[in-house]
Amino acid sequence: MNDVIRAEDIGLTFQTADGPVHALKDVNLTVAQGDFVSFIGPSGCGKTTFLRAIAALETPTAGRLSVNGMTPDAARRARAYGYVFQAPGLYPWRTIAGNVSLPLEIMGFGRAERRQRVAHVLDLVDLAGFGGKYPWQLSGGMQQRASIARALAFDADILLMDEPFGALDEIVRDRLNEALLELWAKTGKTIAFVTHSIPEAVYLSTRIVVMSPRPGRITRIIDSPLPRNRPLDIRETAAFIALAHEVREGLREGHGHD
Amino acid sequence: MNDVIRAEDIGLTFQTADGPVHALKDVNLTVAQGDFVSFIGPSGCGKTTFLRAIAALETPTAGRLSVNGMTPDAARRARAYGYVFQAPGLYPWRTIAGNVSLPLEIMGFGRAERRQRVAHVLDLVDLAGFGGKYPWQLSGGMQQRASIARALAFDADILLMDEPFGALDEIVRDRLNEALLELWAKTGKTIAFVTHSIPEAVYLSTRIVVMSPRPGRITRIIDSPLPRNRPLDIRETAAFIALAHEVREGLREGHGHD
Amino acid sequence: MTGALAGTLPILAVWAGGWALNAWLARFDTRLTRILVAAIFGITVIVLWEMIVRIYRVPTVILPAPGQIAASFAANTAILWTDFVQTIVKGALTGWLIGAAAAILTAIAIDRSPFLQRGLLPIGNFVAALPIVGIAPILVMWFGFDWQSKAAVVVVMVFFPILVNMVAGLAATDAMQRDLMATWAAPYGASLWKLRLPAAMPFLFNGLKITTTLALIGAIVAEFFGSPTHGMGFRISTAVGRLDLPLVWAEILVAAIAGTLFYGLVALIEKKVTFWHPSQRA
Amino acid sequence: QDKDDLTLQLKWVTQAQFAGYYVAQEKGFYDEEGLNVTIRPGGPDIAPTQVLAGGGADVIVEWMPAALAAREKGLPLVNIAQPFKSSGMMLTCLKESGISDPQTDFSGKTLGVWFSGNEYPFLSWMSTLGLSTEGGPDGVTVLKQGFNVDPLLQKQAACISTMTYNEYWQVIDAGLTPDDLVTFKYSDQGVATLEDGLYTLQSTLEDEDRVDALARFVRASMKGWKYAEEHPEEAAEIVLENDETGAQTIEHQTRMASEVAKLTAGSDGTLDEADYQQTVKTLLSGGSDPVISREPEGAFTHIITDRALN
Amino acid sequence: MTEALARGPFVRALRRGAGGRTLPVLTVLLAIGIVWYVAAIGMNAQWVRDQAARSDTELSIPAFIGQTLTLDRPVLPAPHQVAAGLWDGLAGQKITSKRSLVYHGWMTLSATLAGFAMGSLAGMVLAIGIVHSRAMDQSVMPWAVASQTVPILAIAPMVIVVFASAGVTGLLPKAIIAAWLSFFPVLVGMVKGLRTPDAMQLDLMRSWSASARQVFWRLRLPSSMPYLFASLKVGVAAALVGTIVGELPAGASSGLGARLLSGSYYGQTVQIWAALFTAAALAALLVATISLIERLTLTRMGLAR
Ligand SMILES: Nc1ncnc2c1ncn2[C@@H]1O[C@H](COP(=O)(O)OP(=O)(O)OP(=O)(O)O)[C@@H](O)[C@H]1O
Ligand SMILES: Nc1ncnc2c1ncn2[C@@H]1O[C@H](COP(=O)(O)OP(=O)(O)OP(=O)(O)O)[C@@H](O)[C@H]1O
Ligand SMILES: Cc1ncc(C[n+]2csc(CCO)c2C)c(N)n1
Ligand SMILES: [Mg+2]
Ligand SMILES: [Mg+2]
Repeated sequence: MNDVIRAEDIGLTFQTADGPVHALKDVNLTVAQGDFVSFIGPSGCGKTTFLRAIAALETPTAGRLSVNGMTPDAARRARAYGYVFQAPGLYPWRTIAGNVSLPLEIMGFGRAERRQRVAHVLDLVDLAGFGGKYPWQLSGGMQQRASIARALAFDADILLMDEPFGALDEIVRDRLNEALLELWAKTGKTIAFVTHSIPEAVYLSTRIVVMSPRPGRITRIIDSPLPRNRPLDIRETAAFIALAHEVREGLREGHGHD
Repeated sequence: MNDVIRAEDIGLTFQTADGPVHALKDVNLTVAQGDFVSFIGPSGCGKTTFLRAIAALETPTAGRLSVNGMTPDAARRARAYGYVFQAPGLYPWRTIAGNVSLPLEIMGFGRAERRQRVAHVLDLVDLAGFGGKYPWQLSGGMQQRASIARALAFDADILLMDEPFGALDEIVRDRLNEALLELWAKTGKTIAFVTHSIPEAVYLSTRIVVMSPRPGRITRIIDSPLPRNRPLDIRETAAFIALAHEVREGLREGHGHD
Repeated sequence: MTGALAGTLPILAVWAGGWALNAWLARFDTRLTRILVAAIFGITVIVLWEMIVRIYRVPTVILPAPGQIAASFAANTAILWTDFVQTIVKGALTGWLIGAAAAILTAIAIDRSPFLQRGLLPIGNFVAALPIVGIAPILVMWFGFDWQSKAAVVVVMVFFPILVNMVAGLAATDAMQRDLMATWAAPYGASLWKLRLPAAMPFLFNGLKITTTLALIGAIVAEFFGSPTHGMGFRISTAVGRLDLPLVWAEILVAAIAGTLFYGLVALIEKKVTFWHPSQRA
Repeated sequence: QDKDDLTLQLKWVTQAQFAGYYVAQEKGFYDEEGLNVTIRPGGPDIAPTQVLAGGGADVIVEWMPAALAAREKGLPLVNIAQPFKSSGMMLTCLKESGISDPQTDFSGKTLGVWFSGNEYPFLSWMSTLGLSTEGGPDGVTVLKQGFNVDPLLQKQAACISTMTYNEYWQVIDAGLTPDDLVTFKYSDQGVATLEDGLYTLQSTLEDEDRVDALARFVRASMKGWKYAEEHPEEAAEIVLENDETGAQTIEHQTRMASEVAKLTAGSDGTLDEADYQQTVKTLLSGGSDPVISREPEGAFTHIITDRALN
Repeated sequence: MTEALARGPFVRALRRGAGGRTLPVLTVLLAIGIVWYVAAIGMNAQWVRDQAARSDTELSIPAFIGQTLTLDRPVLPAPHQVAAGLWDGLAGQKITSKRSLVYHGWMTLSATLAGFAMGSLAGMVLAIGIVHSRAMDQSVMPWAVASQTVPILAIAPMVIVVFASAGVTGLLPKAIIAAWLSFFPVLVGMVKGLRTPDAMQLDLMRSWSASARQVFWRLRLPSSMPYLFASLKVGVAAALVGTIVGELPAGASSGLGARLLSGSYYGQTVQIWAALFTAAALAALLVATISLIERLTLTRMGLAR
């Protein structure tokens, strides 16, 4: 069986001073090896929370969640994840290359191997030549790309990406979307991807999970009929537009007021 | 003559420790009373800088810039501008109503008048009932709307909006786009608007200014053939799609490497 | 009366002149003018001091003139040097180093235990606000009259401010930075070395800077409660008794110079170590 | 009717060492002389000479060595009266330290000394003994003694400075017996200097009104001293009432009052010139580094006491 | 059974304690207490042994320990001795009595408050000047640092004499020393605070063409509040230190510093520690008062969360 992520009746409630916040409720989802799953839904619907639960950064308060057949925490300790957060989260006291190399140091890669991998992933995100700069010397978009490179550097099986391209302009975004698909095709990684952009979700994913808030639950799971190999102009095809329409419908449904 | 903004051969160079940064070069643009001008272009191309120059927050190092026939600084002192920054920038020690009322206090409006205006603009951005809350008690999107209300409160002739809807999800964004168009139609304000989103630029503007970086210059000025009255589904019309295509072309042109 | 008035005028004139010069210089805002402005301010104050002492005939036993102080400084360099070594090098510096090291190690030790943190921090905060100099007589009683007791006073005085800052610093990593470490399954040592310690540096240096002046004060004051026959605190109290006020002020001058240099040195190291922090980039 | 204001700066904290002045104040002797006297307590690091020079006091209680040293520094102090006839200074040593003869046993030992202008008698004594105060086998190691007798109790010093009326008894109170101790009085060693005299600035003496007020002050003060000599218990109570720190005990102050009485006995306030010469001789004899370098002139006057006693 | 216990109020209180601060703080205090007792026995042992040797008596271990904890002039008094001294000083006397720690505490407190008021006011005024005038920034700031390296505490007695010569006596000289020590943290914190508004907030003000005064009152001052309070807490503690040291060797006759001195002079360690703890309580009280004002102010400003 090659289900990588299996969530059964997941619920997650935060205890806050104003009472409990139900971030997730009755979430069921299985993700197979090599899937590219996008999560889309209004702000505050629990997308980040779900990703964090998968990475064992939060613990569900109900239901069962397994990753690669183990608990998320065991998977975390087995270093199964590459996580790209909503903000770059670079360490300001390290250069860009130092940041990318940090997880490699922690995982005990040798010096030569590290150097080679860093060069490779920086090249992948178009940052070759910026390795010696410090984070604050780069624009927001470049920082975000550096943080993507960092998550790619150590070849985790599962990539968790939380709105990684939110801060980028459309052209750069297109280019990175293409690069990501290419990487995915080449490595067969399993990717969970959060976005606010319908075209982006449709363009990238094999499955699109639409969520609605209060409490966060899954309202639709849409399997993409698009082929795995997708040039950029697939976005002008009828199949693409129809899919986008379906996602928009699903979103609008979940959107009550605000 | 009713040219509100008139820029002739504007250049703006920042002196930094690493040498000069040419943020703007040879920028020529005239904006007439009641225009809705969008600025679009890759990150770092000088959009914000140009808006700031109009508002007399930066001083061009070359060329002539006039606003309502005066210098930008005179216009600033005549309180011609409502400025919405890229981030909400609310004052955390003031409630939402207090934030919106702040420019009114500074401009010496009376108490009753202030109360009435605050209520009106909060209603306009769908925040009626949230006046008593503090900024941190609101979601990012709501904060951004509050900052828009603040810029609207004192009825400046010229609205300068720097990616005001960047932090919002698509559905909310649509709703606010509509509301902005309505307000514009009703008041006849002149609006300068920065965005990263091509559909947004096309949907809102009477003119679209496409910029390219290093140094920031205008590569195309596209006058919109769309009617002033625009329902949301105008976005599915051929004219709209053609216009969007033209803007994308313009953008791609300016995009060298990175 | 008119004499006093006539004396006031040149004083005001010098003040106004110095200020006007500075106001003009400050407009340029280069590295050179910044140093110049500070220097001119200092020189103006010294000139005013000299003028006031002379014009109003302030007795030397009350306030010596800068000229007399400089003369005494030049004539007593040997004494001043011995005192400097005894009080600042042996007392303050040793104590500061020991105190800082102890505080840093303690902070790291309790960083792993939230229980200890919650227990120690309020107490640490409280002790940091205490008039610690009050225990100087006790420590002199415990550690003898030589520099060891001065160093002990300094250790106690600097320990808690540094501890509190360091603990706050170790906790000051942001959630995302910690979550990243978690997703990489970083062991404790790695997250300490690669995340917590670097992130704590701005806080640590805040504590270190505050305590430079505390260390000097502690070492000097402790000498009032018993000392060998050299040391800055000893010299100050003895010289007052002998009405040798220029010597007293020469000692004060030494303390001020040493303190400023000490502070400046720590600030310089801070700049090197925390180059990445926004406050250093401005 | 108008009274003359006078401020008296004491050499040390409020205690029976200054009983005479407090008695004169409380018994109304100053009042009777038409004086309004303010008594300022001193402290370990208050130099009365500096207070006088700064104009913070009209009269000070000071030891003669400090006064003469200040005079050489150019501060024209004048002794106007000498209520203390004898010296109460001594060095108190632990018997176990093996000191029995100052001539031979001090070298290599650590001795506690008061500074802030009180070190002169000690320095003179050491130089008459030919001992260096810079440590080493042929000298003594000097420790700046703090406020209390702990260095002796903690055995940080072999000997410490004590006054017959005060610190010596603190050592006893702390639990040591006289048998555990060896004491050396400065007067027995021939290096006695005059303590607790009244001093004022020369310029003050040029003002006839001030001279008159000072004469009345000395008269009333001596009356206070004589009263205190006869009624040590009452004097101690008066001192206690005036002690704002609330730290003194009646036992200790009563004992101090009786001991001080032994030192003031035999003085009517007039400075005995022989005592003065002895002090000056001691101070001049300081070997390479005497406390004063030449015979002082005009360092005392009898004008005030002459007037006061007639 | 255990289930019920686990849900019982006691256990819940304990848990809350462990999650909160009470329990950890109590634990640490207990540990300090134990260390203290052990230290007291150790440090007083020498004296007890010497006394026993002098009087030629043999002491049993319990008697030995008992004596180390009940000495009249201990090197380190035991906690209960200090507590007794404190109780006697605070409650055992009329508060107007010169033996009352309340009386001395008040003397110190009043000078501290006066000095703190002067110091923090000076700090704030200078900070406002520095933020508004570049000349002041460049001239004053470096010397403000230098001013703190002057060992004011060491020359406190002299300062007091100098002021006395100018006719200033009593509370004021101490207060001036306190002010000297407290102005610096307030100055630094306030400058930092007044400069916290970010460029965008300042630009907003500019786009509304607000006057300098409006920018100060409506932007700079409110945003400096958290910094101001943090530094006021440091400042008030510094003022207390200044006052005590001003009282300490300078012949002041009342106040906690004078108690410390006279306790030290007469070797009454219990009195020293009692005065020290009173000073500690005073410091805690002052800091707590400022924290309270801080919370009230920040809550009113909506800054407390
Ligand atoms: N640590 C927390 N404590 C309390 N509530 C939380 C916490 N983290 C998240 N929440 C709440 O849980 C809900 C889901 O939050 P989450 O961050 O998962 O949303 P999201 O879908 O990622 O939104 P966005 O698109 O804005 O990033 C929100 O209502 C949020 O307020
Ligand atoms: N204060 C400044 N000092 C130096 N360089 C600056 C300054 N402000 C902006 N720049 C530079 O000027 C250029 C234009 O910046 P600007 O902020 O106008 O870009 P933008 O088009 O608004 O980008 P974005 O879409 O990311 O907001 C950039 O290269 C930027 O680095
Ligand atoms: C620090 C210090 N210690 C001692 C004295 C000397 N002194 C002068 S009068 C007096 C009273 C004796 O009981 C004493 C001890 C001093 N001035 N300063
Ligand atoms: Mg999220
Ligand atoms: Mg911008």
